[in-house]
Amino acid sequence: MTEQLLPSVEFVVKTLAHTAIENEKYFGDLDAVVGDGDFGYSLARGFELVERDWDSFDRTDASTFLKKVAVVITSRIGGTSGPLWGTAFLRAATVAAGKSEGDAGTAVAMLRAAIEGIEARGNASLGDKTLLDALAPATDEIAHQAELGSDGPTTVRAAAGVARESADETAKLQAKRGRVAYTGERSIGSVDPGAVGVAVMFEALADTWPAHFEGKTA
Amino acid sequence: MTEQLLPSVEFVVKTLAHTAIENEKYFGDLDAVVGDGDFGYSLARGFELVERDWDSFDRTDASTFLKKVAVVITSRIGGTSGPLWGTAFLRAATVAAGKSEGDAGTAVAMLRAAIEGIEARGNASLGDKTLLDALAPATDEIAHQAELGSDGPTTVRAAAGVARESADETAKLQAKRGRVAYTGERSIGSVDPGAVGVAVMFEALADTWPAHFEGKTA
Amino acid sequence: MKKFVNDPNQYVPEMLTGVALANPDTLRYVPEYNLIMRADAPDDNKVSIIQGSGSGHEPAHVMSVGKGMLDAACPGDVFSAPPMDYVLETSKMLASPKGVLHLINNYTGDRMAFDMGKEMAEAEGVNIETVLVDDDVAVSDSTYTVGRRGVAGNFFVIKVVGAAAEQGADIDELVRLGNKVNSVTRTMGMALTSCTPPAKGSPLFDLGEDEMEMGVGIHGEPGRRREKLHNANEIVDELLDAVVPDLPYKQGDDVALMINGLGGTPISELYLLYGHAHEQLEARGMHVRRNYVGEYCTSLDMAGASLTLVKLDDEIVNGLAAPAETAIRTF
Amino acid sequence: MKKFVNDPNQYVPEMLTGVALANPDTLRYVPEYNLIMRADAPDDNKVSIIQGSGSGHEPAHVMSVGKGMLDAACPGDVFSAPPMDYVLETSKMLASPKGVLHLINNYTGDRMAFDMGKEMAEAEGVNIETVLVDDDVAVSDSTYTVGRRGVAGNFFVIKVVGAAAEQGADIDELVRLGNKVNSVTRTMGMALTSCTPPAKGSPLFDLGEDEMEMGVGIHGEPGRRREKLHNANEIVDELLDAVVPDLPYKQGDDVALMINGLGGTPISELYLLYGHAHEQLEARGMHVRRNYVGEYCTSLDMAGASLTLVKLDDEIVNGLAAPAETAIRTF
Ligand SMILES: Nc1ncnc2c1ncn2[C@@H]1O[C@H](COP(=O)(O)OP(=O)(O)O)[C@@H](O)[C@H]1O
Ligand SMILES: Nc1ncnc2c1ncn2[C@@H]1O[C@H](COP(=O)(O)OP(=O)(O)O)[C@@H](O)[C@H]1O
Ligand SMILES: [Mg+2]
Ligand SMILES: [Mg+2]
Ligand SMILES: [Mg+2]
Ligand SMILES: [Mg+2]
Repeated sequence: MTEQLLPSVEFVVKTLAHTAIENEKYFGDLDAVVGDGDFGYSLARGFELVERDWDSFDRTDASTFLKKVAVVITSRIGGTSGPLWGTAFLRAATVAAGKSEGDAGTAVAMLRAAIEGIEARGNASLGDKTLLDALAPATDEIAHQAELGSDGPTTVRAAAGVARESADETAKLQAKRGRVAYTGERSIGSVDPGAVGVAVMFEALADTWPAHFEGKTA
Repeated sequence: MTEQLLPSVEFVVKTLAHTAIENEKYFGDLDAVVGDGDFGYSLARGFELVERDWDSFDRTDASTFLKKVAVVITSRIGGTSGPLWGTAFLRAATVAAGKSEGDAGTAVAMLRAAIEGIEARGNASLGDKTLLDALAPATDEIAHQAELGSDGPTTVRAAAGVARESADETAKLQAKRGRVAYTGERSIGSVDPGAVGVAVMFEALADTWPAHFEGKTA
Repeated sequence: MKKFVNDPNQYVPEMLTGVALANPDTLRYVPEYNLIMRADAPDDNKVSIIQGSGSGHEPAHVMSVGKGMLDAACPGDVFSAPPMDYVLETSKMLASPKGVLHLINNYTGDRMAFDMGKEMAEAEGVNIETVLVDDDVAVSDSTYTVGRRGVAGNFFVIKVVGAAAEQGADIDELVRLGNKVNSVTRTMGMALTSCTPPAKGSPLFDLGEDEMEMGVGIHGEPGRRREKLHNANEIVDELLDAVVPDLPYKQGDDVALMINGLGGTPISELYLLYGHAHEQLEARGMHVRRNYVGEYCTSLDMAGASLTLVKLDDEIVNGLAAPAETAIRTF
Repeated sequence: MKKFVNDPNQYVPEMLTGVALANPDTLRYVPEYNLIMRADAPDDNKVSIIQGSGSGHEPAHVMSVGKGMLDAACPGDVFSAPPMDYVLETSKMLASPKGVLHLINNYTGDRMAFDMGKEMAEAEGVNIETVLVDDDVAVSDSTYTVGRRGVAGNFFVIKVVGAAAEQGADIDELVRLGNKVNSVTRTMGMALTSCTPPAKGSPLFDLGEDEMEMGVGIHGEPGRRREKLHNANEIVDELLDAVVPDLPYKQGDDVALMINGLGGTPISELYLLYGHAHEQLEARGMHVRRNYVGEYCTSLDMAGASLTLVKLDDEIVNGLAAPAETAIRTF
């Protein structure tokens, strides 16, 4: 199940970018329920730049590539999402440093680093009703599937399922971080836009993964 | 058919005041169709003052009384209506000067003077889509009924009928005076608020006249 | 009705109370006549400048009282010309040996109230002259109407005449100046939404979600025509196409450009409009020497804007650049 | 959407273009970073004062650039903190030997962008200090949130710090002053309607015809609670009851009182609110020594208002009374 790391990373980033741009309105509407409505806009504008500069990114290795993506996102996305997502990509890049191949374990290590980055930057923990509440359980599921020896498509599909379930579950939580936390109890009852964003992105990966890596996976 | 002039004049003014106050919203809505919506408000505020100061008006004779009413209206009603209605009352007062009794002929003379006052103050003529287009034909009808020898209630009812018909007819006219004239052809299709106001007032007089002068009319 | 209001009948007095309380040292408030006047007026060495008109256009005209601007304003109720009595009493209280100037926005009601008030004040010995403001190109001047309406361009007449009065100009000179500024000033406005007079409690007219009203009056009167909603640049172009050829403003002209908000439009949008209008005028060979972006003459809470041009010469520029104070202060 | 807009993505740049064209002599515009800066900045003898925050709050903060106010503003998109890059580049361009002061409204996004930008600019040798503004009493300061939000009270911090910077104060002195003004400033706002971000094209939330939102945030975030619509005086009383006991402001205090419009509320209504607020404060034994009525920090086209109190001493009054210039001029 070991693969070239750069093409996989490129594929993932491209899918995330595409998904962010396609779902601008949906993500924005989610943020408008109790937030300020700009989550879709911020993400779309940032990933548009990623798409625009796509060909110019240094592709020496996966780590360099991810760092370039992180810089575009951190520098040019405003709102809370720019620093958070940029930090996540940067931390993932650090884990990828020196690696030219990777497997599910590599993915889990990169995602865990991203999660720690978000926790540190946002001063947030699991259960605070943020994107972490989808990203962390989905990452755990990848680790679990790896233990079971599942193939790529199965792993990603399982992670997407968990991400979606967890994102839906955020509706029960009271927000403790971010703009929505100001509203206190009134945040209960609606899902966290960041968590749903993560779920939608995992689902997009699950939908396209088999086609892309056809024949390449174990 | 000759009567004491002061009580009749008092009755008419009281009825107009009551009608203006009761119809504030209706008159305002009419003015909002193509105008600025304040006709009902202006008239109601002015006639409220007339009601408030009612007992204090000098009642030496009908003319003095009407002059006092004119001063309240001219001084304290804003918009176009203050000067127009005030002038009308003032001119009627002039005709009533020196008279303690009056008949339908007196009423016609007073109304014609009021009409001339409005024409002069507003630089308006019949057909310009103003209150004149109800007031002038109604006045002519009073003269006509007087020629026929009709009694008071019959005369007022006939005048009210003509006023209403004429007010309805203003919908066909293009406004040539007042704020509504700015809209040009777009004024066609809706009635003139001033003309409807006159009709509603004549109808109120027709409804109350018999009760008030029961037994006193020929 | 989504408005801050207590008793709609007290809307204007309560607003004036606020203006007076916010300016205790410089303004005097006379509730009987809705009168806001400079505390130091009348001044024997200065013509007193007075304006009336209906309320609902704030900061016009009651918040334009101050040094180098109006000496007094006696507004009527919302969208109603002041009663004659207000004009009379205000003229008497502001009487100066140098005279009193009535700056009148050209509406039937305003003209009647000021005509009657002037006649009666003159009978009591007050010397009064009149300048009419009628800058609105949306209305064609016909023999039928009282003529063009006075709208946001009013600001420029007040500012230039106010500056000259402050410097001691005689009343005839002020009449000349006022007429001159008015003669080179043109405005056209448009509405994205209607407005809601407090006493009515509902919008004056209905505009569809995809409609706008071109040439709207500042009392919510319908304008030239109702159109499909256009984007900001197209709207500016349409306003310019109505205003520029009217005087006409020509290549090489120095102009002042005003983008005036009608009450419900945020200043960010006004600056967006300004940017395009400025660029278009420069592209047509005019030079925007002074600019004004904000609310000068509103129509309650109407979303919309008007565009005003003034053809400048040194005399007008000096008047516009002179210092002034008003009842509304940012600092 | 009833707004003046072309391409929603170009809303902020087009507005900034308008601001720049309206102030050709005094401001410089750097489109890459949404940067509006004083044309004469940086000044070697003056600390440079910078603010970021999202757009949609105009005149805050980009129209507060000018002598005695901000030296630069680098706003993000509508309601979004600026990207870190803007903060970094603005800090570098405004670098002065006397230092750069970041005036940050206390929101997660703003703080992250400024924290990261500060770190990176410091690495390039820029000396930066920070003052946080968090005047909103609607939000209770808990361990969970980033703390109170910065809203209209921001103006007072800018004004006092800006005046001191103009007089050559050192950066430590500015930090002290800024923190001091912030510590005596409290605000609470409420909305009559929602607002419509251009990129969203529809209102951020729904408010019934008979409802209002107490303690609303300036990004359309819901507030403390939704209530039945009250009349103007009752609303003022409710705002005062939230603001006054918070510091608390006490009998005998000299205060500045601001009634800030949220964008869609006409100035006539703001003065109506002001009148009652002024009277109530005086009735509670406070003395309103300075007043501010108008738009200072808006939420796009939201109808609503906020009430701010500042406890005054001579140092603060001097800063507030000092002359200043901004990008928005009435004359
Ligand atoms: N402090 C935080 N730590 C981690 N995630 C956060 C934090 N604050 C917000 N988020 C996430 O970011 C999302 C909102 O992003 P965005 O709309 O860009 O932020 P803003 O509140 O500045 O408008 C939330 O749905 C949540 O998932
Ligand atoms: N110049 C005029 N001459 C005669 N009547 C007029 C004139 N202008 C307006 N009116 C009458 O006054 C009515 C409107 O009154 P009002 O609403 O008080 O005036 P405004 O247009 O100042 O708001 C019209 O319906 C019309 O009947
Ligand atoms: Mg958001
Ligand atoms: Mg009317
Ligand atoms: Mg009117
Ligand atoms: Mg945001």
